[in-house]
Amino acid sequence: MTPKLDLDEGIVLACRAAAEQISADVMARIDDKTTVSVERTILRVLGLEGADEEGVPLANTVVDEVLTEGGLGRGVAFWVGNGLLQTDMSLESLAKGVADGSVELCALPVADEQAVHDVVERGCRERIEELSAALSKRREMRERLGESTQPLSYVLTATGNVYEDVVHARAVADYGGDIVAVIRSTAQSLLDYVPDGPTTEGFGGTFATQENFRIMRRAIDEWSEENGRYVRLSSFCSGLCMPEIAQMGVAEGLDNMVNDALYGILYRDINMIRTLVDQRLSRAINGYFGIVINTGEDNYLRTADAIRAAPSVVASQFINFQLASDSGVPPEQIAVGNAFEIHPDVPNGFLLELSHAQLTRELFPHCQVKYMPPTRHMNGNPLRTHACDTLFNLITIATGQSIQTIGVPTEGIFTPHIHDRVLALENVSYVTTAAAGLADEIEFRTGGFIQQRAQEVLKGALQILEEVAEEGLFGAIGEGRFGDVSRHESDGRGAEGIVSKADDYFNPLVEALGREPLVHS
Amino acid sequence: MTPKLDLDEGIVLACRAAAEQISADVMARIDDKTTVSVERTILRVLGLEGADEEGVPLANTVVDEVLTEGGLGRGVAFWVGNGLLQTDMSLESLAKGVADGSVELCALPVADEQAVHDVVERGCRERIEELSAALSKRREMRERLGESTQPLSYVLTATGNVYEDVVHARAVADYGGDIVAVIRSTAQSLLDYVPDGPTTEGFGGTFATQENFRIMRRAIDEWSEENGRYVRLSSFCSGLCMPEIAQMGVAEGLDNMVNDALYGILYRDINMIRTLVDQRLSRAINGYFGIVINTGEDNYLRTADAIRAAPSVVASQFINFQLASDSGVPPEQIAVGNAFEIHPDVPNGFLLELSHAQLTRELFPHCQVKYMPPTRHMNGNPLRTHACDTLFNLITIATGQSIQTIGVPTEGIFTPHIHDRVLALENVSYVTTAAAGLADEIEFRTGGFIQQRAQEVLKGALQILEEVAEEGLFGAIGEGRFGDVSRHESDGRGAEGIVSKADDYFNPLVEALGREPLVHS
Amino acid sequence: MNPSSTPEAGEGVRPYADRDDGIVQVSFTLPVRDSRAARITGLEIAGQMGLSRAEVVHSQPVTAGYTYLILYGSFDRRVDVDSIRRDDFDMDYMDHDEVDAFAASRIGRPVVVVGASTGSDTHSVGIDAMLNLKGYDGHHGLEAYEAFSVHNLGSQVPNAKVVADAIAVGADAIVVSQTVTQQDLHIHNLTELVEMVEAEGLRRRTVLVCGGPRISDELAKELGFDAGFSKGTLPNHLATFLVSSVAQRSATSSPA
Amino acid sequence: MNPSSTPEAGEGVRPYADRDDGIVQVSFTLPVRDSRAARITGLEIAGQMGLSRAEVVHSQPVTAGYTYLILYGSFDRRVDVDSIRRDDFDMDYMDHDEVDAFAASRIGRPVVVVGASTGSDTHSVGIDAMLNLKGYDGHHGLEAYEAFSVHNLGSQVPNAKVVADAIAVGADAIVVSQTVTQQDLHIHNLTELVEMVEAEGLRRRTVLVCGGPRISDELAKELGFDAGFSKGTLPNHLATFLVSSVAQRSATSSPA
Ligand code: B12
Ligand code: B12
Ligand SMILES: Cc1ncc(COP(=O)(O)O)c(C=O)c1O
Ligand SMILES: Cc1ncc(COP(=O)(O)O)c(C=O)c1O
Repeated sequence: MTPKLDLDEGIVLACRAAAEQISADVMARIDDKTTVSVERTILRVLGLEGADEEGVPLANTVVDEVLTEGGLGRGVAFWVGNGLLQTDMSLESLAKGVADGSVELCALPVADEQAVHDVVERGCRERIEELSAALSKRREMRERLGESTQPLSYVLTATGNVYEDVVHARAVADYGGDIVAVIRSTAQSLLDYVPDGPTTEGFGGTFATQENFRIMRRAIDEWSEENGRYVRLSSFCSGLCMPEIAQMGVAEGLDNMVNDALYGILYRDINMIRTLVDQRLSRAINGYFGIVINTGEDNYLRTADAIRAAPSVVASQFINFQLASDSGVPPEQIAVGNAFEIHPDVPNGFLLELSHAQLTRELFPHCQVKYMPPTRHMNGNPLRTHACDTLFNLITIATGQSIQTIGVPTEGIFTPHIHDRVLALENVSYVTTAAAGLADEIEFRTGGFIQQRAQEVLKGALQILEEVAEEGLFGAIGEGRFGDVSRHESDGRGAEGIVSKADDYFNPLVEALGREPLVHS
Repeated sequence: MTPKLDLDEGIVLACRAAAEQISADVMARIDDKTTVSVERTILRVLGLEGADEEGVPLANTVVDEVLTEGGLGRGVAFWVGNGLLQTDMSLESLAKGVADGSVELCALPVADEQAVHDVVERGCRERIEELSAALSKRREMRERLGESTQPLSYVLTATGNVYEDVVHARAVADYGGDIVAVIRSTAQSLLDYVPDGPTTEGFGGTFATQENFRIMRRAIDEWSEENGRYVRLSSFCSGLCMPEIAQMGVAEGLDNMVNDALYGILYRDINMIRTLVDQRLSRAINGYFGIVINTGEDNYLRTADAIRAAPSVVASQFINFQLASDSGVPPEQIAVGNAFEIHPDVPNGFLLELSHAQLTRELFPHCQVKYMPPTRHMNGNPLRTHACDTLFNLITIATGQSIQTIGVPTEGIFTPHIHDRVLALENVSYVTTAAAGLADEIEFRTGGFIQQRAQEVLKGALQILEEVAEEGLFGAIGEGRFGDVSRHESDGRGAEGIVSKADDYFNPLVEALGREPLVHS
Repeated sequence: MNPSSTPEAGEGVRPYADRDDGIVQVSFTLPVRDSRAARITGLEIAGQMGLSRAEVVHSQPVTAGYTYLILYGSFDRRVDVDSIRRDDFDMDYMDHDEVDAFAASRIGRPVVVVGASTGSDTHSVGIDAMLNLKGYDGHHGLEAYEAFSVHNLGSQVPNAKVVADAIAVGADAIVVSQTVTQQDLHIHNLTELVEMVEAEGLRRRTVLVCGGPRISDELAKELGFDAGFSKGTLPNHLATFLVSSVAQRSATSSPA
Repeated sequence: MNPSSTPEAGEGVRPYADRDDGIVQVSFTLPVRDSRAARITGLEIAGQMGLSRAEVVHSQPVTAGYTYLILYGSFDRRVDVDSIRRDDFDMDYMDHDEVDAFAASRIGRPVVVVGASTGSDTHSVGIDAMLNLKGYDGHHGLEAYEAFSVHNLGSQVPNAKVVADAIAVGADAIVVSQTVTQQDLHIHNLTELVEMVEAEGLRRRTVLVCGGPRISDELAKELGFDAGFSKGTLPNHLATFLVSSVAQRSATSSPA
């Protein structure tokens, strides 16, 4: 795509430099912390699945035990590795032993540290190879069946019942949907564990469980094979279990993940250290295994004014990008977010949106930019929403977005009914076909409204980035710089799950992921 | 508006020249003809309103009597003028006398020709001055209250009941509609008389009667005064009574008229000589009194393929313009028509529409180009239609159209329900506001798809125009060049109402209208 | 077991939105000022329609004294769809060649068809799509078939002329199109045609078909036609119906 | 006489589309394959809704085994809108200054308000719009009023915490927001709050209000609240209701 906004490359570089500093700062501040979720993820990677009768996952039982015993600073991997060596049990039996009290993990004799590390590292490498092999197969399937050309349409299902989600997902695929994302039930984010098994009750979404992932994946793969087009599956690495969901996603062959660095802090009131530590591992996993991650700047425009907040969106895109990058996600796997959220009554709102969308596209040429539909100002009138969605779809294609979450006509009322997505996808197909070549055909007047606006927003973003680099990301969040939401380091949920690493902290996963990723999408 | 299509001015001039020749040809061929409708119009201008108990308008009774008596070649004005001189009756009494048989108009002694001409010409001039005075007042009202900025939205009501139309028109005005057009009942076009009085039954529209015009005008004026924005009223000068409707429109203060030269021929199967003679007077009247006329090229795209037929649309715009111009309509009062009718599934259809709409705009810089919404491919799904209407609205504003007929979501189903227009107008307002400055901001790539398409269509139009200039308009219509509909000179309805002018043919109206128009819009 | 909530065969169906929840959308304008009273009147109507848990999700003034409402509610009854499926339901259509072959072997002479868009209806695209050579959507019209001899009278044709011409050419079938339906114009017009055909004593020997965007087979039969065709009709659909009907009539009438 | 067909007062109303014709639009998905059977089942449902002359104007497959239908039909009964209009119907709201003046003279102390978006609901924009200084649509929230002492607990607040805090600060009013309504989550959550307030013996002395895009006053009352507020609510609406209710309670309780 030829650039159209006449941006000052110097400002872009300065933005990147500021973001690098902000990210380096964050990484330094969280480097000595681990979390219960990070530790549970290690166990899951090692192959620990399942839950006890009360639905408490074994990974939770083990990590909680080690936490209670005060040993988590050394890393759960150490204790489990030691347990494996000392008891000669399988990981699952060991965990069940912890669950039923027959094994006191932290009270076992301690074997040679190197031996413990070796056994866990070996297990970890083996599992990673297994996962990588499965993902290579998936990549082959993707290539064999082929995907739609960009923009890929990203569609949420949200029935609460995974088996209904399958029906709804088929309708999505039938009408050209490219990525199905099962959004999660309202309650899940704040659960400090991942529910187990298939679920049929949920509110505003369906629980993300490994079994639910499996059920959806199977159904969508079936559809893909039958219809000769690969449809992707996505979920949400967010809330108190970010890295665990990432691991589950990899295990079940998901292709995409919504995986923002700050969403949990701002919109779920999760403690910021907790989220930043968790996002790092979740992104390392996603990065390594070729999962495309989506950031969530769109949310800011739902709580702050879309015009005023535009520079903060761009600033956040740079930060989110850098944090992901520093966690090991390659640019092609980072889909930075943006949204069409200016009030429909604003004069020249369409021009502003065009400018903003083009700006994201030009600032992140190697990223899969993701564009989100109008929701905030949508009301109970589906035709009004549909008209806004039509212009949203037009900007998507006119600015060459890579992924677009589709807008549904009942956006202002409820999570979509089965036909609402179909009607929405027809709108997408209509606009995307009718305006297929638009991006190549139109130009913006030199020095005109659209160019000027983009240049202004970029300047505003640089100012924010430089100020944030100065005061640090934590302080900036405290000031409500993003989405007009203010959160403080000492507040928020899940802080009790943060643990300082001891000097002998051991985490075989981070090390293993440090190598070159095996799979790229 | 700065031109964007890089058109070859030489081709444009050649098109105009060919159209001039075509029009001159037509004028020559119809110059010796008058029609019953033309003659009735003279009586109406002279002030003859009303009908007998069976609903037969007095104008019809008188003209039919003269026709039967074989005197119409001299012009009804002569016989009536003579009657007035001979009987000393009022025009109305005279006509009633003809109706009840008490006056034998063509059997009266014949007065001095000059004296007859004088009395009628005086009457005619007086009435024209009266009408002009009323229209000046209207123009003042329009200026005092002010109108919306262009594009003006043109909205049809079609309930069949004029009193319901009033309710529907208020809703239209409330939601920003600028021109209310009461479309006519299916049966009216082929009636060789104008029904009389208020009507409450009609199919697919409401009869155009002078009383209905009055009722609507009063209601809309009331709304305009109450709300401080002038709303226009429009109707249809088409069918077998084109010039009479024009006269009635002037008398009742209408602002716009759909008034195409060929529609009746192609779509109502009216004889071509009849229509061409009738259109000439109807347009002379509209031109003189400052009424804006709309042509109907949009219709071609409903019976012929919109992409293939594009050059014929442009050719017809030139012809329609020239015929109007040669009948005395100034360019600012000619709204040449075009429509958004490419099938929604056509790849790059939006770019084609953009190109076509911009082409019309650039070819007729002094005209009020009128843009018509998608109808042909609209189906029973209102959301699909609404999405198409959204892009239609966008092209309207992006190409600087002057008037846009709005598309309603139920276009593919029925004439709009009261809320359908409201929903449609909200779409129009949304797009028109959000993209207000779009036309000034976007440019088309030099030598790109949009420019090339426009240039091709223009070339195609020139070829058609040159061929039509060669073979004449009548032959071209016979070949189905417009809308894929073929009609022949000898066929069609209303031919029995064509009369050859005698050497002493007298028509005071045409002469009176020959002077400089008094009112311009 | 089907773990989604879609009902099993025989259970009867109801609307499905998020799951088997009966949810329907209803919208209309009330001649009542935009007010709480308008919304409650809307809910009252939804209730009378048998909708439970109805709610108004949108209301707006249309003009003074009129309010547009959008409601959702649950239709909780179930309808037995199995009893609705009948045998003659979805006809299997022959293609062009099959029709011609069928007519050649079973009828042995061209089927004479008179067609028009009738009354004051000027919409000719539908009837032309059925009859003219050019046809519709890449399928030739009946003029292209050997099986038919076609008389397309065009549009705006009075019923009386249709009937007179049918008599004149000895039509086996009269096929008419109706597009304008406002104030039930099509009903009046189609009813008039049936009455005229009956009055002329032609009904038994003439296949009578109508079509148009808002004609359904049910409506057509109710009005006294043999069949009705709506959107999506292709010429071979009509052709199949005509040759089948004519063949059947010959079969049942010849032994008599 | 009104020459349009709009019914006169007292006549009762029905839907109005082109005229007084009763026409309504209905749409839904059926778990039936796209077929004539699906369309006829749709018509059967429309019939059971009391719609006459129903027709399917659109049908399309949603996915294998599911069909989306759009129908029109006439609801011919009339509803007596006059009997629906009641006195307490459209409240006259005081503005900011009026509320403060009213509270000063009639209550004489700040009204203590505890507010939250409750349960697992993270949507805080609605409750913040009512309570925060910034307010909504250019109107300050209750924090800006002298009449109130506001405790906004934020979002995702368990009902138990709301009640505990209300007791702790001696709240005159509890005002909660609910946005997520899928599978009736809001109903469960609001019902739970009412039960807790009652269990704590606070119901009589506490004004209980809920709000949200899909809360209606009727629904709120049904669930045991004193009032419910929906889209379009401004802070002064809530403020008016709160000071009026508190003043009335003091008036009725003080003589006792
Ligand atoms: C083209 C068109 C016109 C053209 C017609 C040109 C012509 N020569 O046909 C023109 C511009 C002249 C026109 C005029 C009018 N139109 Co018109 N027009 C349309 C339009 C855009 C498309 C119709 C069409 O051609 N469809 C394509 C054909 C192929 O589809 P079809 O007719 O449904 O045919 C298919 C089937 O139904 C079936 N079929 C049809 N007939 C038959 C017959 C048989 C025997 C069989 C077996 C099958 C069959 O097979 C066909 C192929 O599958 C529609 C809007 C729309 N999208 O539907 C409005 C529409 C039909 N028009 C409408 C109206 C009101 C009018 C006018 C009356 C307006 C007025 N008051 O002036 C006028 C005048 C008409 C009159 N006296 O009848 C309304 C009708 C509303 C209603 N339900 O009552 C519509 C729906 C637009 C609207 N929303 O207002 N129109
Ligand atoms: C902003 C928003 C979010 C933000 C919320 C940020 C925040 N801090 O509030 C974020 C992005 C975090 C979010 C998340 C989710 N959201 Co959300 N969200 C919205 C959105 C776009 C706007 C809501 C809003 O702010 N409206 C503006 C305010 C001012 O309006 P209001 O709340 O109606 O308030 C007014 C009145 O109702 C009233 N009022 C409201 N409360 C009260 C209280 C009192 C006492 C009174 C008197 C009056 C009153 O006064 C206000 C002013 O007039 C809507 C879509 C839409 N257009 O409605 C979806 C929407 C509400 N979200 C939805 C969903 C499903 C979710 C999720 C559950 C999705 C998921 N599974 O992850 C999540 C998570 C949530 C959870 N646990 O609750 C659905 C709800 C569907 C339903 N009916 O059940 C919607 C409708 C979108 C959709 N179509 O799917 N969301
Ligand atoms: C960036 C981001 N993360 C996560 C979510 C959903 O998160 P959760 O399931 O944690 O509520 C959303 C929902 O919109 C989101 O935008
Ligand atoms: C150019 C033109 N003239 C006239 C009409 C309506 O004409 P009538 O009332 O003669 O049927 C139309 C309707 O669409 C039209 O497009």
